[in-house]
Amino acid sequence: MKSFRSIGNLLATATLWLLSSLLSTTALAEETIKVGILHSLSGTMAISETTLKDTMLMLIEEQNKKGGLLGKKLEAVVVDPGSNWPLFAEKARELLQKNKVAAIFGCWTSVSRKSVLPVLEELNGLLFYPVQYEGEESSKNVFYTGAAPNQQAIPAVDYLMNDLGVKRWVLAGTDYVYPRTTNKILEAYLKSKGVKDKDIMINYTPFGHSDWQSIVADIKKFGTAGKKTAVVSTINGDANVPFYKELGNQGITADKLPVVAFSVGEEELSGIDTKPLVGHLAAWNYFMSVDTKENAEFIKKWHEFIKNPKRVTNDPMEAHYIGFNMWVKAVQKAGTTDTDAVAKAMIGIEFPNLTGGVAKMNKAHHLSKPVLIGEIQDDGQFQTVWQTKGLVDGDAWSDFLPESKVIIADWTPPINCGNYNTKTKKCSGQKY
Amino acid sequence: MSTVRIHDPVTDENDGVASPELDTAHGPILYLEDVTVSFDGFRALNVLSLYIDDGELRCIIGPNGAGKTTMMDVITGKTRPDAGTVFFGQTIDLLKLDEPSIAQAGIGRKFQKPSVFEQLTVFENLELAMHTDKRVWPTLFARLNSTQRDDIEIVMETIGLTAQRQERAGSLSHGQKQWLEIGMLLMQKPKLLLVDEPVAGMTHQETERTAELLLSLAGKHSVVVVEHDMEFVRSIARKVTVLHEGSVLTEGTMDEVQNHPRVIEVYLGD
Amino acid sequence: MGIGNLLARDRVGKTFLTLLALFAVVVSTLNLLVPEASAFHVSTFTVTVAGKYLCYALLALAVDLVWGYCGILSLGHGAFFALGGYAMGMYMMRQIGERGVYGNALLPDFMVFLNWKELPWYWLGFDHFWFASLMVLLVPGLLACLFGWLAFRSRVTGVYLSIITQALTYAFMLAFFRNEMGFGGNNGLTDFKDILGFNLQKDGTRVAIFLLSALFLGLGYITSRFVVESKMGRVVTAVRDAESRTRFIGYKVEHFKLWIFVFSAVLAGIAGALYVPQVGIINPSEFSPLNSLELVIWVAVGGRGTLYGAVLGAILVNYAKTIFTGILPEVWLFALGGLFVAVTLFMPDGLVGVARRLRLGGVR
Amino acid sequence: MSKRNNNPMLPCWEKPLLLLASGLWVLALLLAGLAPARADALADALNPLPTVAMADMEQAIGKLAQVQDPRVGGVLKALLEARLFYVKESKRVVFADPKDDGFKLTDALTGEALGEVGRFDVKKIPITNALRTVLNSAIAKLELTAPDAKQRLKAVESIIQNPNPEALALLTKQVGQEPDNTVREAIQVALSLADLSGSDKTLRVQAIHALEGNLNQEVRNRLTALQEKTETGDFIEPDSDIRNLAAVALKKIQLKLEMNRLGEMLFFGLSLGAVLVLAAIGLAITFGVMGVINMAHGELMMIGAYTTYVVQLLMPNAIDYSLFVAIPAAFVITALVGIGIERGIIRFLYGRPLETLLATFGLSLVLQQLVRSIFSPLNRSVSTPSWMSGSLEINSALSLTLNRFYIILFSLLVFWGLLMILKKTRLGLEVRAVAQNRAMAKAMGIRTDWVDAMTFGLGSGIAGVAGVALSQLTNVGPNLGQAYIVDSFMVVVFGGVGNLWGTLVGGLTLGVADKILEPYVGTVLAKILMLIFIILFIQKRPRGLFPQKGRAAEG
Repeated sequence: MKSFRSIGNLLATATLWLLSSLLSTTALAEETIKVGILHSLSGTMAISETTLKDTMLMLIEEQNKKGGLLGKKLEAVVVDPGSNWPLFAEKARELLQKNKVAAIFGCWTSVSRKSVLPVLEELNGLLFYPVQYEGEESSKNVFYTGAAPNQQAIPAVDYLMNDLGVKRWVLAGTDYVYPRTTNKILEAYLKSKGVKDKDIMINYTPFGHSDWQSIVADIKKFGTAGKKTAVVSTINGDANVPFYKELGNQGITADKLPVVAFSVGEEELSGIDTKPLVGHLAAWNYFMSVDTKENAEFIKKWHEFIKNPKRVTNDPMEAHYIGFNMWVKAVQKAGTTDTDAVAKAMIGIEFPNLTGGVAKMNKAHHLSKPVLIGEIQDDGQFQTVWQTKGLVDGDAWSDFLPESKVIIADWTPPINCGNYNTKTKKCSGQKY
Repeated sequence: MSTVRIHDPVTDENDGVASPELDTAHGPILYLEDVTVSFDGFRALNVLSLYIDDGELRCIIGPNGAGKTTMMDVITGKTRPDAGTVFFGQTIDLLKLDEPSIAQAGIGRKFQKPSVFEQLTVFENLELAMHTDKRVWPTLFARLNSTQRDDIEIVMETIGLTAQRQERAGSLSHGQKQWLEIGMLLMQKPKLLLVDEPVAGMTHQETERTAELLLSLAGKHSVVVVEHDMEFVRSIARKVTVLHEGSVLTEGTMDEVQNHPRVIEVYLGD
Repeated sequence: MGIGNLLARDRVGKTFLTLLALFAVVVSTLNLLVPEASAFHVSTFTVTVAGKYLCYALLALAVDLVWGYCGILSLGHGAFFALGGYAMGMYMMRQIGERGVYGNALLPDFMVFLNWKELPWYWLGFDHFWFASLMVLLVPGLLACLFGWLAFRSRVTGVYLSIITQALTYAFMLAFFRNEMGFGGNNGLTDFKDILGFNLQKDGTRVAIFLLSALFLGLGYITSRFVVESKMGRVVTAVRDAESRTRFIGYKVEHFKLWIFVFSAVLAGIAGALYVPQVGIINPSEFSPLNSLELVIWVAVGGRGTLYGAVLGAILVNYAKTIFTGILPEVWLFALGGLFVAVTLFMPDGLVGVARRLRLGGVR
Repeated sequence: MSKRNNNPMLPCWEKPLLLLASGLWVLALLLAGLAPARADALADALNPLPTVAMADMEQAIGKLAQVQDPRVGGVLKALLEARLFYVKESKRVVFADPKDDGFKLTDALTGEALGEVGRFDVKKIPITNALRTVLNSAIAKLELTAPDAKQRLKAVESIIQNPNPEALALLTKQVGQEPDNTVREAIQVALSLADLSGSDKTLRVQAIHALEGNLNQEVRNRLTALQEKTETGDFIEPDSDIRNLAAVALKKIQLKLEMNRLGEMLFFGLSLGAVLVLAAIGLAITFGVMGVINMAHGELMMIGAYTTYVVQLLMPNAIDYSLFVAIPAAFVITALVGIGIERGIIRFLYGRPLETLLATFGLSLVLQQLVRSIFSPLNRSVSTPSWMSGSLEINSALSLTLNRFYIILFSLLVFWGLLMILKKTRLGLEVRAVAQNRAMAKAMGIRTDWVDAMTFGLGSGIAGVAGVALSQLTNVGPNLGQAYIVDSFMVVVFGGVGNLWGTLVGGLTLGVADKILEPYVGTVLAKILMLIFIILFIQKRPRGLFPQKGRAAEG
């Protein structure tokens, strides 16, 4: 069959084309400092992450207006890992190896960070991770600008316990690592405060769970047993709307049974009919409604940049704002974009929060930030009802988990380790 | 066109394939007793009993809906009867076997609508039908030996498709497909052939050749022919069975049957 | 029958295998031997991406075998791929040993923080490479065997079969998302350090796995070609075109379907096992029904029932994906969706079919 | 019930509240004495609100609640409903109702209309959950004498939750003159509970008898509390007679509760099933009747849901009626889209079901991305009409949420409608004819092309209508369709292709089975078990629960 020859030709051309295009990847002359942006622009996570990409573009544009960095312009390199976890690793490699970026700002989910981590450590890159997460990690190559559990979950529980007199607890979450860890920490914390097993109910649901009838009925039953009850929700993303709707319909209002959420921010609320949610709580390091000069300015710039005065701002955006500005300061301090020098310079850098006060990068590569608790209002905003007195140090390794109690992270000599076991005096799992 | 040469399965049993022992010591090769099949309350077969003798050529006629095709389906395992027994020889209970096992036991079937594998060549169609070990692993490593090649060549000649050996079956004419299917039937070396309307769509000449072929098969094989073409039936039939409403109306020679008052009523009464 | 004999009739296949060998040799040489500064250097990034494509190509080959030749449209082949990947991932998890963040030699990190006290029984044995490799073949194979036995025996065919294969992979996805299952939940398995003692971050290891992927793709192609050129190939084609007719000439159709389904599942498992060390993570989203659907499209785009068409489709679609999601992420889904529709409507035989038609048209 | 105990012994956790309440009461008496002019008293209490610190807010509200003035109820309610604002400049307290981009103001004291102002000229007087509790009980007391029986009932229930001597005294007064039976019963419960907390044994025994079989949650809690032990292992309740009586009463209550729980489970199951039926029934038409595997079915539901969103955008002031517009609108729009799909793609692929699957899957990706481009990837907010919010209370332990209740009704209605269309109309007849024998139907002069398009349009339209229902339950976003597509196929395959009754029975069965399993194995495992069950079921009955029979089905 002669026709086969043409298919062979087709195959051959395709392969050659592929080869040649892969070869032509050598970097162009370096006149700018490249900043990698690794946020999903398609797929399920695009909802949350696209905003962060825009935030970064805005921040980079701002910085360039101020004259760039080290006399060079900053250049954003945007890639789309498409909510696909292996692709995160691949794109991170592309950013570091092909585009030679000085730092990467990106990731949202834990699994995307975990996927990128080995690549960062192999190629010695820098990642700024802007989302609240479960802790239990501190890498030499990552700066965690979101909240660790002790910067979100524990203050929220303190508030409920002390200010609202909550005695019974429902820990409801989506079944993945962040809620699992957070709930484990909270369970240990509550027990240390004398809460009994029978006063804690733990429930996990799959991603995107939509039929909450039985669970809400259970929560209702649990919550009306006489003691003041609250729900601590680590329910993720799309599952929230049906959850709150079901709460409202089954007559569970915030004054009877408040829900405090760690994954519901302004952006998520903009897609929800907030009427049934009024009075429920959320704990973050930032609320759009906070009345400070910096925040007003930030919101104004954001609206100008995105050309839509209705867009909201949220906590991970502030985290990128702080992270990016700290990186700029650190590069200026170190006088180079070299990873090791910048990483060293990062520790101890301070930068004003949008909510007042000054955030500081601590030795564990986590931020010290204030914690705010807000009640959801009918306009989709939060009203701050409580705030920590000072800054809370982000704690990579929870003090309430037996395995991590003994571990600390300290990226300064002599320890220089992300998981240093204070008992055995050993640094495990590190390659340096 | 010369006389039809038939590859002889009875004298050529050295292909090393074990099939269940067929015992025809007591005469009939096929027993159908009190077979009943119903679809949604409609009785396609109604307490049908039928016996085919070893080496017999039997024609089965009957109006549409008489249950001819359903009967074939029951024998070849496609349809399970609600009641009754079907035996192949004395010992093989066909109701306990599935289609491939029945085929391997020695019952071949030619469908009413020619069904060949259109994407495969004539040669490959015959190769697949060939009586051999049809289990998975032997099939994977099967290679044709010279005897088998010869067998295929002979059958191709018999059905007059030698020139089309490398053509896809899909591109054959209707009549050629009919012949190819008959060829496949021969390759299976069956002891009992069920032939459903073999001459539909054939030219007069082809029909004659088919009649010749079927007649030459009888004696060594048992052949059951279902046919509408009365002339064709007359040309080959020794014994004719008339089916009506799922059971046997009458049996006998063509003349006996044609003069049977009930048969006339059934065929003309409507 | 020798390979040469086998390929004598398959000229495209010969070209493909030669190109594959050439590609493998060139890429690995340019990566390992050419200095990084040179314009001809191929980065490890490229090697890894290329290796990933080869794994996808092997997976597409597996799908083409059952769909293109046997007419079984499996919308759950991603499950076999992922299971192979998990088996390899489990081996590499065990290789981490004391180097996990908690320094626990007995348990992987995710089990430590979920308070597991001992290794569950189904993790036993994965310390050994031979055992894990065996499982890469056995687990997808046995699942395919069990599922296929049930489905083919009761003659579930066509659309029904497609839908329940989809249910199968969906059920696996839900199950693996559960943290109680002991496979790391949503985070899956990650942070691999080395394989058979070779550091996974070393270029040499990466190139070796890349070469292995090429080798297995080549071997997979040759065995698949052998199968489809054998009499069995003709039997399954017969099954695809006229299933009940095949029964009436004495073939136990369900056995043949089962055999080819299991064979294909094993190929998919191998592809998964090679994929995981290269991308560095395996997570339940690999089981997502969407993934399985997408890989059917690779095959359709390339041209089903040809084997090389599947390879071509897998590589081209994924390459296009890399390019498009890079420059125009919003357009990608339009392009992919449009491609599905266009391929089914206008080129039912895929690119290979188009090439054939062009060729024939040229002759005329 | 003549003798009443005015100093009930409350459980320890209620003491602070009690103290607070009585403290406020004393304070209020003092204030009442000091401020003879009523109007001024309200002004005195109201005017500090803008400046008062969050921590002192509770006291301020307590003060406000004690003012004897008919306007107090309105002010407290406005505060609770977040309608109470103050003008930033003058610190004047006003009622504010949103109007366009600003607010329409009314003076809180005088009721004088103050015109409209911008969003940033006024500020809301903030309240927290703790304050909401205080407000609720203050309002309850005021509403105990409201003309509306429902309001009175709510007030009594609020007192049952947070009893205090003052409110109980009010109840004792009210019980004789209460005209409404339900309210009277609720008052009796409140009084019996107060008796139970007292020290008079006869009264307590009487109270337990009176409370026997009562499903009120508070009753159960109180009776359970009587059974509890202290840390040292002694019973909190020293009197064993009371304990035993309470135990008997509790057992009766438990039995009733179990029955209610079963009812609730059934309802949950049916409502889940109804959603499945809604999602699957359009598919049953396109898949079952036409043999087309429409993977874009979920996206058609998504279009229906977005239609609801757009309809609500267009009629923001009539949300309550929006669904009645959205249902026909969604039906028409998705039906048109469906006809477009059929004419543009599907008709070239008849007889190749696997290829329709691939093409429509591609289409589903395109539709999703289209919605992302038009409406942004964010979820859109769809409001629930007020008549669909809340629940239908059967008794204190069993209430059926209204949205689910309506959706069950709605899905039955859609099912019935579809059945009627297929049975009674010309189109239905032609659809069935084409489904059974296309060639014959064509020969008889049926325009099969037209019938195909209409059938597909009908199935798609139903998907759109299902989307309207889903918009009331879950996110309206680009991923809405994907979440339901696998489930809907399962229902159709389980029920039996080509049989609408199969879809109904299949959907409801799967829903109920899922909800029965859920308490034992959890949500995920329940779902996995259902999937495995369906896979095994298909092996046993390859053509589903209600297979099409006869020779036609074998082809």
